[in-house]
Order: sequence, then C-alpha cells, then structure tokens
Amino acid sequence: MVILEIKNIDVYYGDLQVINNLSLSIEEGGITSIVGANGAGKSTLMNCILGAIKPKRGKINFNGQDITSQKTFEIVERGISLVPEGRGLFPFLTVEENLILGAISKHAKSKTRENLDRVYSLFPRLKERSKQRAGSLSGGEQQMCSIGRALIAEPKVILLDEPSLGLAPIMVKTVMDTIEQLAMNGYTIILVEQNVMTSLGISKKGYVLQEGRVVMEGSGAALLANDELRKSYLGV
Amino acid sequence: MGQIIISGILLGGIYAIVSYGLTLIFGVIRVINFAHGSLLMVGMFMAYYLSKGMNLNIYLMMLIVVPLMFILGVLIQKYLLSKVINEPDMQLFVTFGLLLLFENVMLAVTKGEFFSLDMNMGTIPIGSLVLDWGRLINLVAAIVLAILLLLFLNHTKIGWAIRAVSQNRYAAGIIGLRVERLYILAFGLGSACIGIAAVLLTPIYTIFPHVGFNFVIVSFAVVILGGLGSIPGALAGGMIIGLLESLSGYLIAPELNQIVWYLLFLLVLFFRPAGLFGIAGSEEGGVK
Amino acid sequence: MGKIQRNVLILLLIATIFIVGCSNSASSDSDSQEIIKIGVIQPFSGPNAQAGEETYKGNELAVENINTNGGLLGKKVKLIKADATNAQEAISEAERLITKEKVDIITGTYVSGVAYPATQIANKYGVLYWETNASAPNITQQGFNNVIRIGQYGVPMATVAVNSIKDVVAPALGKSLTELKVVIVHEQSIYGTSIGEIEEEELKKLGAKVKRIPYDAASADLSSVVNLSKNENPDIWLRTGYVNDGALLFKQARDIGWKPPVIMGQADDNAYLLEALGDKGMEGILSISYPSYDMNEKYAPGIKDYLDSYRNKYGSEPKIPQTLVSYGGTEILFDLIKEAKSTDANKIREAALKMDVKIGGTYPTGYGVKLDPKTLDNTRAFPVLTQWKNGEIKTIYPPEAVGTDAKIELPLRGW
Amino acid sequence: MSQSNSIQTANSKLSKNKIYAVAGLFILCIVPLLLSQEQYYLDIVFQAFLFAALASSWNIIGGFGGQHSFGHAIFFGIGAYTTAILFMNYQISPWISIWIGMLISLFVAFIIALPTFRLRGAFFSIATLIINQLVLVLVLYYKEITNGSQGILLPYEPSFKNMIFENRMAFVYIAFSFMLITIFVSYIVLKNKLGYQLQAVRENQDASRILGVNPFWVKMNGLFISVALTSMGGSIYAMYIRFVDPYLILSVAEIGAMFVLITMIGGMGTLSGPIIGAILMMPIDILLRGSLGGVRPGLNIVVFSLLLIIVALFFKEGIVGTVKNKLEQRKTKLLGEYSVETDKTRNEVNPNAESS
Repeated sequence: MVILEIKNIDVYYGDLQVINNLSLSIEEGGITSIVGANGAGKSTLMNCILGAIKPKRGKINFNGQDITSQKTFEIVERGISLVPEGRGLFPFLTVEENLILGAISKHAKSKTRENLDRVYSLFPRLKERSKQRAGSLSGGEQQMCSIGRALIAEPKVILLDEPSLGLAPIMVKTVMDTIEQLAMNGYTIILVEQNVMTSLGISKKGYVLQEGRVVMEGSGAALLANDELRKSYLGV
Repeated sequence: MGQIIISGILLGGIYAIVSYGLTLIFGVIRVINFAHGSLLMVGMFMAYYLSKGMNLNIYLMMLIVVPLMFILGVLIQKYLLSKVINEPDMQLFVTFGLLLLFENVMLAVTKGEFFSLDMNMGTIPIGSLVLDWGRLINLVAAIVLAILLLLFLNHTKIGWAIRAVSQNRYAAGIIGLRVERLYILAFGLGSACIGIAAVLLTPIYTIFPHVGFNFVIVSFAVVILGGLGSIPGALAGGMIIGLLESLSGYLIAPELNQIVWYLLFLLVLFFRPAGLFGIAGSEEGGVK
Repeated sequence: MGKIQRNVLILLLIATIFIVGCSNSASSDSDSQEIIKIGVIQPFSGPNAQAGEETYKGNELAVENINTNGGLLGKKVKLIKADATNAQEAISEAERLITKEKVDIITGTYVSGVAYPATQIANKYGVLYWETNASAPNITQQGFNNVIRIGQYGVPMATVAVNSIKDVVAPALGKSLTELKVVIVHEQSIYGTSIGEIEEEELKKLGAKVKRIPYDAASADLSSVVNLSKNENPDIWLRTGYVNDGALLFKQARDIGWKPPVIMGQADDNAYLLEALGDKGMEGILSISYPSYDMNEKYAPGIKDYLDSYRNKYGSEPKIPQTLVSYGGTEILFDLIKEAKSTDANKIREAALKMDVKIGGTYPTGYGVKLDPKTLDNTRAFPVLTQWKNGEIKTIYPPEAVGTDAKIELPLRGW
Repeated sequence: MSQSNSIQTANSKLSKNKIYAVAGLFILCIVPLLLSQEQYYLDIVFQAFLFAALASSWNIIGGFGGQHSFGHAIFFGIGAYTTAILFMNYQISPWISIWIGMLISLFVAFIIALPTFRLRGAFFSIATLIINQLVLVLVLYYKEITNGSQGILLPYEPSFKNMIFENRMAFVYIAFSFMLITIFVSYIVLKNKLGYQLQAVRENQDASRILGVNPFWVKMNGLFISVALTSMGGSIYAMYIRFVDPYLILSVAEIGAMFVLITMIGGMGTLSGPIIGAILMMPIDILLRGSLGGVRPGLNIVVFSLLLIIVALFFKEGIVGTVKNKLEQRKTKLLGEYSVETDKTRNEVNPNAESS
C-alpha cells in the first residue's frame, strides 16, 4: 500500500527553482533511499513533505489524504516525523526535555512516559545522560537523541536527513543498524544519504535525484548494480 | 557609602524588573525591540489612570494592567511583527515605528503633561541607613518574578518550548511546535512582565510620554550582560549595573555615572559575548 | 493581484499626504493686509512638549485680549504654531514661517537649542525674533539686531538667586554669608549649566562655601547626587533642572530622610512637582522663578485678569509660571508695535530701545523695560523668589512684589 | 567565475530598473520643490539629499556588509565637531577641515572596529549603540575641547571660503554633489572586489573565510569608506545648521538610527534604496511637521509613524526589493519563463509558512 505519494511538485526558493516536476510514491514499511549530489534538492524535498516549504505546484498525499497545504504541526500530528540534517537538537535543553518536546501531537502526548521508556530502552546511552544538556553529547549520541525525539511523536513515517553526516565510521554503523531495526519494527523510513553504498544496501527502493528531478529509480540492489550510478556517485 | 550600596541594589532591582520583558522578547524572538521603553510608558499610564480613576491602591492595578499589557503584546506580535517574521530588518523598523507611535499618541492625549502618584509610603531605618518602601517592594518583586519565570521556563512544557524556539527555530518548527504562536506567547509574556514593572515603577517615577526612553539602552545592556535569555542573568545584570551606576556616580561624578557600566558592558561583550551568566555559545543561537 | 493593488493604494496614500502637506503649508498669503501674523516656535512635540504648549497659551491669551479690544493697528493678530524640538527642525520651521506663512514676527522659545538656528533664519530675512523665554545667555550675543529678549534669562535668574540668599535667606537662617555652605546641583545641559556656573561664581565672591554637582536629567537614579549633597551637610541646596528630574531628586532625598535647611530651585513652583511630592513634601521649598501668580496688583497690574482669563479658557490653574512670561512678553510686543506703528524689525527695535519702563506697576509680569543697547536683552526683567506654603505659591522677594504679608519661613522642617 | 558573471548580469539588469525608479521618484518629489525656489522647500530638498547621502554611506557597511551599526552618529559628530572647532578656534575653512575630520573618523573607526567586529548581528548593533552613548558622555564632559552641553555656535559670515551661503541653493548643490559622490563610491565598491567580499561576509562570514576572504579587513575597509563619507556629511551639516548641539548631533534616535531606518525602508544593500528612502522619508517628516505640528502635540509624528509601519508591512524587503520582486514576477508571467537570480536566493525555511 502506498503511504506517501508526491505528485509533480515544483519548489522554489525565491526565484530559484530547486525541485522540478518531481513525483515519488513510497510504499508502507521498509526503507526507501533518496540519493543525489549536494544541491540536488534532497533536503528541500524532506522539508517540503513536512510542510516547512510549500510547493508552488503539485500535490502531496499521505495515507490517501491531501496534506499539501497543511501546516507542519498538522503533518506531524498525522504521523510524519523528520530527523533533520545536523540533528536539530535544542542544545541548552536537557536530553529528556528534548525528547519530551517531541511528543507534541495529541495522541503522543498521553503516552509520553511510555514512549520515553521505549526510547530509553532502544538507546540506553540516552537514559544515562537524560539530565545532561543535549549540546554536550557526542555526535552519535546527538543523532540518537534526534531519532528518539522523532520516535516519541509516534510517527508512521520517519524521514532521516543525512543521519550519518559527520559521524565516526563506527557510529555510522550503529546508526544504520538502528535504522534497519526501526524498519523491522514497522516504521516506514525515508532515508536521505550521501553515503550511497550503505543506504542503498539496506533499502528496498531507491531514487536518484539530480537538479531537482528524479533521474533514476529502482530497488536498492538494482540501483547499486547500475553502472551509470556507480560511475557518477561511487567513482568506480 | 552603605547608603550608596543600598541605593545601588535598589536601582538594580529597577533595572532587573524592566529587563525581564526584554529577556523574553529579545531573547526568544531576537528582534531589537525599540518599543520596549514605550511599552513600559504605556503600562505606567495605564496603572496611573486606573489607580486614580478607581481610587484603589496602585499595586492592585497589576491585576488589570498585566492582562492588558499581555493582550497588547499579543496584538503587536500577531498583527504586526509576525507579518514580517522573515525580515528581521523590517521587524526592527516596525518596533521603531511603534516607539514613535506610542510616545506620540500619549503625547497627543496628555499634551506632554507630567503625572505623579504621591505615595510617600515612608522609610525603614536600619541603623544609620535608610530603605524606602517603593524600591524595596520593587526589589522583592524582582526577585519573586525571577523565580516564577525561572520555574515557568525550566519546569513547564510551554517553558521548554519557548526555550526550544529561541535555540533552534527551524528544529522547533519541524518537530511540530507552532513557532508563530510561541512567538506571540513570548511577546505577550514579555509585555506582561513590562506591565508588572510599569506598576511597580509608577510610584517611583514621574510619568510622561518619554519616560520609557531612558530604560531602553540599559535594558539591552542588562539582558546581554546577564546572558541572552537568562532570567537569573537579568537579575544579576540589573544588580551589577545598578551598583556600578550608583557607585561611580558617587565616587567619580554624577555626570559620569554610566560610564563604568558602559565600559564593563563592552568588555563583557567583547570577551564573553554569552554574558556573565549565559552558557558559552548560547548567544549564537538564532543570531546570524 | 490584490497585493499589487494594495501597494498602489499605499503609494497613493503617501502621495496624498505629500500633496496635503504641500498645499496645507502653502496657505493663503493674500490676507496679509488685514492681519498681523506672529509665528510661535516652540517644542510642541518631544520631551518638552508640555512646556511648549503651556508657554504658547500665554501668547494665545494676549492675542485674544488684543483682538477683542479692536486689534493692533486696525488689524487682527493671528498666531501660527511651529513645532521644533531641535536645531534641524528649527531651521525648517523658521523657514516655513517666514517664507510660506509670511509671518511678520516670530516669538518663542522654551528650548535654547531651538532658538539659535531660528534666530539666525529670522536674522537672514530681517524678521523680528521676539524672545520671551529662552535662558541661554549667548542667544543675544550673536550680534543680531533683530533678536530682542524681553524675558528674563540665565544671568538675572542666577543673580536673583544669589541676591535673595544674601538679602532674605541668610538672615532667615541667622547666618552670615561666610558661614554659609551651599551645594548647587543642576542638570548638565546648557540651561542648568549656565545658571549653575554663575551662581557658583557669585556665591564664592560673597564668601560662601560652594560645591557644584552637575547631573544628567535623564538619569533613572539620582541617589548619588542626593548622597553627595548630604555629605556636604549644606545650609542651602540650590537646584536647576526640569520637572521629572526635580521630582526624582526630591523624592530620593525624602527616601533617605534628608531635608536640608533650605531648598531653592529654579522654577520649582509648578503644579507637577506639587503632584509628585504633595503639599507636605513641597512645604517651604523656595523657587527662583518667573513672576508668580500671587503677586500684588500694584506691582503686577493685570495679573488677576490674566488668571481669570486663563481659568476661563483652559479650565484649570496655570501649570507652570512660564505662561505668564509669554503673556506679559506678548503684551510688551503689542505696545511696541503700537508705538512703532509697524511690525518692521528695525522700527520696533528703535521703539524698544527708546522704551523706559520702571520695574513693577506696568505689566502683569512686573517687568520693566530697558534694553541693553548691545545685546538687546531686557535689563529689567527679573525673576521673583517664591515659597510653597500649604500647597500654594507665595511670592516673598522682591519686597515690592510680595502679596498679602507673605513672609519667608525657614529652616525647612522634615518631608 | 560563472557565479560572479551571473551576479553581474543580474545587477546590470536591475540597475536599469533602479535608474527608472530613482528618476521617477526624483521627479515626483524633488523637482517641483526645487523649481519653486522657495527657501523652505530648498531646506527640505537639502535635508533629503544630505540624508540620502548619509544613508548611502551607512549602506556601504550596513547594507553591503551587513554590519548594522547604530553608532554612525559618532562619525557624523566627528565631522561636525572638527569643522566647527577648527573654524572657531583657528579660522580654518570647512573645505579643508572636512578632510581632517575624515582622517580623525578613520582613526576612531579603527579603534572602535578592533573589538566590535568580533561581534555579530544584534550584538554588534548594541555594542555600537553603547559606544555612541559613551562618546556622548565624553563629549559633554570634556568641555575644554567641545564646549560641553552648550555646543558650538558658528557665526553667520557668508562667504565661499566659510562654506556659509546667503542662498540656500548653494547648500542644495553641495548636498546634491555629496549625494552623487556617495552613489558613485557605492557603485564603485559594489562593482569591485570589495563589494563582493562585503556581500560574501554578510551572507556567511565563516564561509567567506574559506573562500580566502579575511572578513575583518573586508569589514574594516567597508567601514573606512562608510565613516569617511559620514564624517563629510557631518561637516556639511555643521556649516548648514551652524550650531553643533551634542544632544542632536550625537543622538542615536535622531541621527544614528535615521541612517539605518532610511536604508531599511528604501532597500538594504541596494544602490538606490537609501536614496529612495531618504527622498520619501525626509520630506514627509518635515511637511507633516509643518502642516500638523501645531494641531495637537505629536500628531504629526503619530501620522508619520503609522505611515512607517504600514510601509514596512507592505514593502517587507524595502521599497526597492519589493518593487523589484513585483516587476520580476510580472515579467515572469508575461514571458512565461523563469528568471533565475542567484543573488536573491532565500534559503530560509519557514516551517509555519501559510499556504499560498
């Protein structure tokens, strides 16, 4: 079943068009990767799905309902969460305060405690540091905190924007394992990565973006096998 | 000398209480709110007229002035500043327009006349030193209000949300916080704090349309000196500036009473821009 | 697009204002035959707006008076307001009055900083600048022959302060001048400084011990001024400043429970200070001031009529004494215009230089008229000394001006 | 390389629009006043030109470089005081002392900039504001040099050497030339390396460093040019008003902030913005004062401030920016093509943006 459908959207920053007639459809469950070079419009697409930027044309449907003109908090309420590029934590709030703020939607609010415990059991490290300021955590811990904050909103779909950026290789692996585990727990994951190899490796489907357009799509394995892609993104 | 230190502390209470509102407004929305002083003036006129009109104690007027000022703040943010929310330059411009507007509307209404409440609540002698009730009440209120604000910001979810918005507006938006509403709330709360200050200062100062002007620069100094967005910082910053002003007026010359704290302020700004009580790096959040 | 339309609308709005502004100020000048136009430059906005407005009322009352009595040289007199709070605005407004409104005479000005450039513009066009209020000494030292200062200014105000200390205050305290200790506090702009410095000089000449403390009138706290003064333990606390700093200064002295034997201010006999400190707080405080409202009719003929007409027109007591000064000053101007049969600056100056009126008995201010031929300052415009008694202002010096057996009462009792 | 080319073409395309806009407004507002030869209107025109020039000068560091100084009244004051003091004490012609004032301004600017350029955004603005107040206190205190609160009164002795003229038209010419100079200097700055570097620093100081730009010196050079011109304006102003009043000359509210506000409303960082801002704001302010000033205290400023707020709400990017955007949109619609402008890219993301 298609959970998120993007139809022919155009997005502008001022006069600059960053997304050009782009369409995607995301199946429920599993990981979908979106890869592409810097400036291909990946982060813009994420922000656009979340309603932080409005497309000039086109439509976004979630669970069969049009969410194009909805505001971010309504979209979050419906069950889409974003783990933004650079984690987007509140550095001078404690880890716990950061996490609890994630439970902003009505249905998540009543289950805050329960979800908090789930996040802590998923990331025991966070529990140890729950009273520390988020800004004092290491990069990997911050990424966990950011993912935890997204989880606590009880999303159906989680968007991850460059979760491995700036992390030590060992942490990259931990984060990727976590993402796979989330997918197994039934979350629909949309993963934006420059780390093409790793992300396509764990994805059931992938899209390649270039200058705001989808230039290639297919299963993760098929894309990884594609010569052109390997040439341009993996330098092989 | 003891008397001077007491004066300095009491003055510090005044500077602190006029700065809390700016801490919320400047600290969260990051707009240089030139209208800060004129909001204080508007609050003072409200308190004066209401107290005279209803013939009730001035401090009771807080019950009316504070909600009214909250509403005024909400209206300003909702119908003016949020229209230019992505244009910090124009926000500043609008606050300057409001400064002129408030001052001159009151000027047109009052024709610039001076108003005073003569409370003469008497003094409290402590040995050879003397405290006056008006400023003492203000000082106590400044400390109580600081504690209340601190509890609010650190121990309620709305408080966390307000702090979150001030630290990372983008992230606050994408996790579903309603940034514009929080801004409106912050401006409203800031104005309400100004309302409290206005009521407390009405028995101390002579009220006229330009009375707030002199508190603008010192408020910004207090807020930055203490650490942007830090309530205990504002209290401490107010005390430091109050004491320095009082002491340097006495020891150097009354004409130069501000020069020492100007210099201290600049030194702090240059060497510790997070302020004396802010966490290093906190000043960068939201500031381009 | 609605937005573009709105923008166009705004632009239109601006254009309209612009055009209104132009056309308004380009008012009719054809009627200059039947009326005499007098421009009044005052700060009608900004922090001194209240003083500007009150001072203007004096001009207004005098003009109403003359118009109901048949006008001047067979013409009606009309006042035209001009709002200037600083030098830049003074130039614009003086230009407007002279070139657009075609006024015959300009009068003013509560703020000395406005008077300088305004007198320069008036001088350029040879229009008479009739100064009734400004206190800075050097306004009349620019060598202009069109600027006449009819009112009192800094020098006489300081002189009278010193003289009344010598003649009335010291005897009332039972001390000789060399035993006296005086602390002078004044706000640091030209108004306070010019008066404070002369007072210091004159008092030192008389052998008194003097300390002078300038301060910023915009300060939120004057405790250092109060404490520095208190440390000196003076017999006399001499103050020059504005209303809001005066209220703060007195309140802060009251807050530490310090009241020196004598407090003497400049123009502290105003209704605002009374509201700030109450009858009890102001009790006994002396003011070197503009002629006051309780002066006897013999010294200040017409003062009762003036008070009646003020109360009738504005429905209150006069708030500040400066109103009477502009009222009296305008009356002198009208007498001179009658004398010179013209509004020409040169003819009025000629008439003014010839005028010789002794102090007391002629004008409601009690002023005499005798111009210093060099500076064109009126050498017979003197302030009076007043004292607050039970919430009322009593003139106590000079003796001729005193009302019904008012006597100085010193030293002050507590707040 | 291609980046800078595209900026250049975008700029030259815009400058045409700007020229039309400036010319139009100029004719609309100034020419009728000039033609009237009324001294009152000449005064308005003088002030409009002078403040246009001063706002333009501010714009070099404030607009191009993004350093919103609220302390430019200091340099305005240095120009005014230098000219006045040298004129009164040593009979030095203002035509000479203008340059001395500029040199002093450069020196003071260097001293002030050393610490303040470490600061960003609002912190820089507030630091400069406090320094302005500090300077005012010192000027009032050191009476021996500055004559303290009395200010300096200059005698009316008309002659070319004294820069005092009987006919105000001469001052209008001076202000107009001064305005042309500032526009020319701004243009040169904008077209040269310094202009791009300033803009780079404004957009992202840290990124500009990566591009091999030294932000400190770029800002310093911009500030030098800006304060030199501001000081020049102060000298002219002193000779025009012939009364150097510290409370006016060094006032943040009436001088320093005016430069900022005029530039903001006209269009920050644009060539024509400050000019348009001043040519609209100054005459409206003065004419409103003339027509409403006597009606009720403060009424003229009530109307003026309402106008300011309305204009700010409708011209969110300043008059120049907003009008330009409208024109671009219209053109886009008419031609059915998308024009891409690299220098106007807004990378702002507003999660709560209203749906359009």
